[in-house]
Amino acid sequence: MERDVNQALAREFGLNAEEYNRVLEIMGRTPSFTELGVFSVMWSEHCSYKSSRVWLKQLPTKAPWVIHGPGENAGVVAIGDGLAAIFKMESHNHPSFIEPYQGAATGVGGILRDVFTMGARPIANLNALRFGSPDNARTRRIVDGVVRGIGGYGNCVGVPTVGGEINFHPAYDGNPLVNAMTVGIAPTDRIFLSAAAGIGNPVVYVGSKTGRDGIHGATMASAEFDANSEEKRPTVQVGDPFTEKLLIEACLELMATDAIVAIQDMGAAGLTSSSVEMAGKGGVGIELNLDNVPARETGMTAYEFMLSESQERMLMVLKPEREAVARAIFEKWDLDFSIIGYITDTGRITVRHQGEIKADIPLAPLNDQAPLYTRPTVETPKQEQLNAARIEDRLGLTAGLRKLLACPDLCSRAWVWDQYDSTVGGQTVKRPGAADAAVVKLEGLKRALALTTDCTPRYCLADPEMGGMQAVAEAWRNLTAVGARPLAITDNMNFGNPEKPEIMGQFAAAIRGMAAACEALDFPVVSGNVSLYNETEGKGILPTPAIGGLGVLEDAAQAVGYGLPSWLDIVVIGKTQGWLGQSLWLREINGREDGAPPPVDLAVERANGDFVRSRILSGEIRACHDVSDGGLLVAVAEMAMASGVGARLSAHPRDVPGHAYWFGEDQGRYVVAVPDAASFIRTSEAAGVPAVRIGVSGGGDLTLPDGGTISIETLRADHAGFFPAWMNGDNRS
Amino acid sequence: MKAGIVVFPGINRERDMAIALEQSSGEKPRMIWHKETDLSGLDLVVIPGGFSFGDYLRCGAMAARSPVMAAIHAHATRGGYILGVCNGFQILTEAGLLPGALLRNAALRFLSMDCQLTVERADTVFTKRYQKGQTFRSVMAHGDGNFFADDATLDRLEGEGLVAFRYAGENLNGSARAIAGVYSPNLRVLGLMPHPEDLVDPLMGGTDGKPLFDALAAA
Amino acid sequence: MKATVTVMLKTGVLDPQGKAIAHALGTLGFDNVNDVRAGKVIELDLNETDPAKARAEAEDMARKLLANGVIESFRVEVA
Amino acid sequence: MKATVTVMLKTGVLDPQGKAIAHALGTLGFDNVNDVRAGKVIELDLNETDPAKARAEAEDMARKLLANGVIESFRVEVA
Ligand SMILES: Nc1ncnc2c1ncn2[C@@H]1O[C@H](COP(=O)(O)OP(=O)(O)O)[C@@H](O)[C@H]1O
Ligand SMILES: [Mg+2]
Repeated sequence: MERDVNQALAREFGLNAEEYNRVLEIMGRTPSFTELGVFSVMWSEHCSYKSSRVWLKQLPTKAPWVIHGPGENAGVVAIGDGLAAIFKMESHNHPSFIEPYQGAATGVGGILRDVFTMGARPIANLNALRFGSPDNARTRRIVDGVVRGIGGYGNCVGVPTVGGEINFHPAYDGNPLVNAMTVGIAPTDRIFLSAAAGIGNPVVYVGSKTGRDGIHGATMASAEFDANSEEKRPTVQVGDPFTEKLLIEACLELMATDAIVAIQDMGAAGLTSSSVEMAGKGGVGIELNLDNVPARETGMTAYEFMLSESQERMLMVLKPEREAVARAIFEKWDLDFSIIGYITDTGRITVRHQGEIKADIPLAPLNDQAPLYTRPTVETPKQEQLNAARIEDRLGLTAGLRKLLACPDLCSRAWVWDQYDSTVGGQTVKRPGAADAAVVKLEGLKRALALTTDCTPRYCLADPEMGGMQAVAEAWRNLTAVGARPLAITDNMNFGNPEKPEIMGQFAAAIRGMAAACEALDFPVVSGNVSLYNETEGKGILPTPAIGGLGVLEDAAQAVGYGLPSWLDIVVIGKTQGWLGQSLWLREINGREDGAPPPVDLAVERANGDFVRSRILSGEIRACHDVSDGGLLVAVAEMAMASGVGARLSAHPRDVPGHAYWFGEDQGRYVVAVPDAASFIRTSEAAGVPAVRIGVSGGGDLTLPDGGTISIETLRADHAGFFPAWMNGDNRS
Repeated sequence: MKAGIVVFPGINRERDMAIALEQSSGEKPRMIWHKETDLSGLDLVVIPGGFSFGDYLRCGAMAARSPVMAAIHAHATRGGYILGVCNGFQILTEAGLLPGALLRNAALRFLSMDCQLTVERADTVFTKRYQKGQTFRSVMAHGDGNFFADDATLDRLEGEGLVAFRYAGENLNGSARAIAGVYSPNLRVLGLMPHPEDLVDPLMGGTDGKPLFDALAAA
Repeated sequence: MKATVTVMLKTGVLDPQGKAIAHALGTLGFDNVNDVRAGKVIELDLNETDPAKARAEAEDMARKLLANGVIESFRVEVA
Repeated sequence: MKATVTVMLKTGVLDPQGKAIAHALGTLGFDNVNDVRAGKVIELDLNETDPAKARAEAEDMARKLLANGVIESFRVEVA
């Protein structure tokens, strides 16, 4: 199975001529088959970030509360009480298209390992999903598999899945996006890093055995799909959440001792990337003997061992003489434990198998001379700002609202989250559907974390810079809307083929927008993931910089949800101009996907949000919902549906057309319920924050400003209908 | 009542259960690893929820045959109290300590949502802080909660008053006669699918499950 | 040698999975399907050369673990 | 007539369930077990009297629905 190494094979492995020449230079000879494999995965887009690195550097990553920014397995921020939150989001897009259940399941497994490898107990999972058109026959099966996979894995490991988002668009027909996020908690002084140290220290393999799973998965994740992808696909990785659960418990148990020098999960490119990265970061060498790697199959080659992406495995460097302690723990949990090598002072990775040296590569150039491209970019042309007064409303408010609430992008996701265990752990304060961000309390403490994922890809397509900014701002807004102080984000940059200047231009612009928002909102990026080449037959996805936001509440009891209580005044905070460009109303009611997306004014965003948060913490705001997809009327309807309490809305101002006022998607707004609008608005005016009373809550109906009345039951039926009806009839398991 | 929680590999609601027990009794329950065999000194043995052994083959099948089970059988024979929730209920049926079996949910999907339970009798050590006929809210989170037993067994359970709880309103998982929990003939072993331990704090949405733990703590 | 244990739900125990498969086959246009039952198969590779012993052992495994007598029946094939 | 479709994970694909069963059999004292693979069996009652046609139809069902070709393989028996 080992083939002759040459230019042609290198190309098959995803290395271009220039990259292959650099390999020859570094090695000073023709690399062995295994060595070529190592180079090709380490230099794949997925592992090397060769197209994105120059841009990612622009993101702000620092704040006084940031303990570890990007570069570690996950980001780490201090949250008070001597604790740190450790979190990251990661994509499993390609595998989920090939095999939705296992692709999504192993995506959850992978991100969990990134977090507990740093010493954190995972306390919450979220997922950001994008699917093709519901009318595409394949979409339903992908949704079914992905949702079952996420639930199947997360429910079994016992980490609550507390939030996420779902969009549909034909641009994802051939490339669904599955971005999974995990959040964990550790004491700030017990965080485990991956830099290897200590010449002679044992390198230990723990977890599941190695099979021929997913070989070249990392290179696959760095390539476009074409009609032959189904043939070329590697053996699909199957997740084993039970083993993962054991691995979590065993690792945490070992981490409570002082045996570990460094630890890293085996993710993409498995043993190769974990060993190369650990040794590289520590500036040491590493020697591996593959004869000691626990194998699931017979006759595996060095190449296969090094590139396998078998799941539920970790690599660690132990302190000398601590092997017995560690071994006992892993044996207790019935997990494989094997010393497969040692740290050396050679600065090289040396791989032995069956008495032969199969690879011997200097680590410094393998890491430092990884390709880095400043690919050409082309700016997305700006779209025209639409004049709301010239867009006709043919449906009216009542019918428009009902249609919007029932559309795939706005309808209830209960069908989805009802399959995710959101309460295990007993700390979930706000479950899906209750608040703009999930709220999870820390066991034994008052403190809680608020968590959200956000991105509006249609804005990003129309204006990637504004879209990137908006995604960060919306995450910040969602955390603020529960009363949390936003601390940091993780991101998952999902884009098309970076070799196309328009796509690279989208990427660069999105980063610019994100960076500006992170800066203005004190909301740094602490971890992230890039997924490029999301294209099938030349057709790319919508640019999708998914943002995972994390915030903290000192007292979980102060968190508010969006369920509307009875007999309160309803106030909208922030200015409503009636921005219809790229709105869902424009798309769903008028069939148009055009116009400039709503602009984000970061100073206004911050002022509005800081005000809202202060009024939540003072207890004045009893319910709060940010205004996003669908605009003001949809936001109020969602609040009413959440609690079953209706509202009577007042007339809109004369200078804005009704449909634009109620369905426009102006940014930086919140709908809040307060006992006394007059006094509330006096405070807001003093703070320079626009606030307008738009109605009063109570009863079982929503009464619209044009006199239309809809019962909450009717709205709920409209809202809840789509998913179950769409999924019915396909119970394939 | 001195309580212990059995931890099988893959169990994941042991922490929730410990919090609920401690909150009512003021005492930390003993955590019992599945390879232990000595349960002496315990009045109440709790088998919590989760995915013991990954729920592979059948939910609870492998746990029901592991070393600690002999001691649990002995505890039952001694007249000790046993509470099995969710996976714990499945394990108790697999071990033959409770009748019936839990099949896949009728709709073949995992169900994670609130449900309402009716208290069938309020004179047991588990339910004396509830009222007969009362309904209370609980959280369910399971893929295999569809209670099954043959008609003769169901008739006997009903005839002998061994049905502990039924689903009020919609019977989402398809359980026979809407049964959500059952007792052993001596009323000292209780198994139920929903999780009372996840509603013992107003912050988490309510305290409907707390009377069960208060009753056990006072017993 | 190999022993295959097939575990099926007993008649009288509702088989929602079989029903769902039947329904899905119907929507795919297979209209010749009267009934579907879904079960499990466990293939055992046993360190045993005597077919009778292998069968006896597999039956023992099925009784003790692989099948739940309350709801399932099983059959064993040896090859 | 009856057709039985047996669906197993392809060789090389991890079978967590088989692994767990093997482990459990070991703790129960069955120490003759080299390997366990777990799969599904679907028993079809077809409105069809020609065995060749029944087989062809069952194979078609397996390809289109019963087996996931990415990770599973299947075999059909007709009786
Ligand atoms: N994939 C998912 N998994 C879990 N919860 C989800 C998922 N998608 C959406 N939700 C939940 O549905 C609710 C509404 O989501 P979304 O429409 O994205 O809200 P918003 O527009 O306010 O950000 C939130 O509670 C969110 O966490
Ligand atoms: Mg949101």
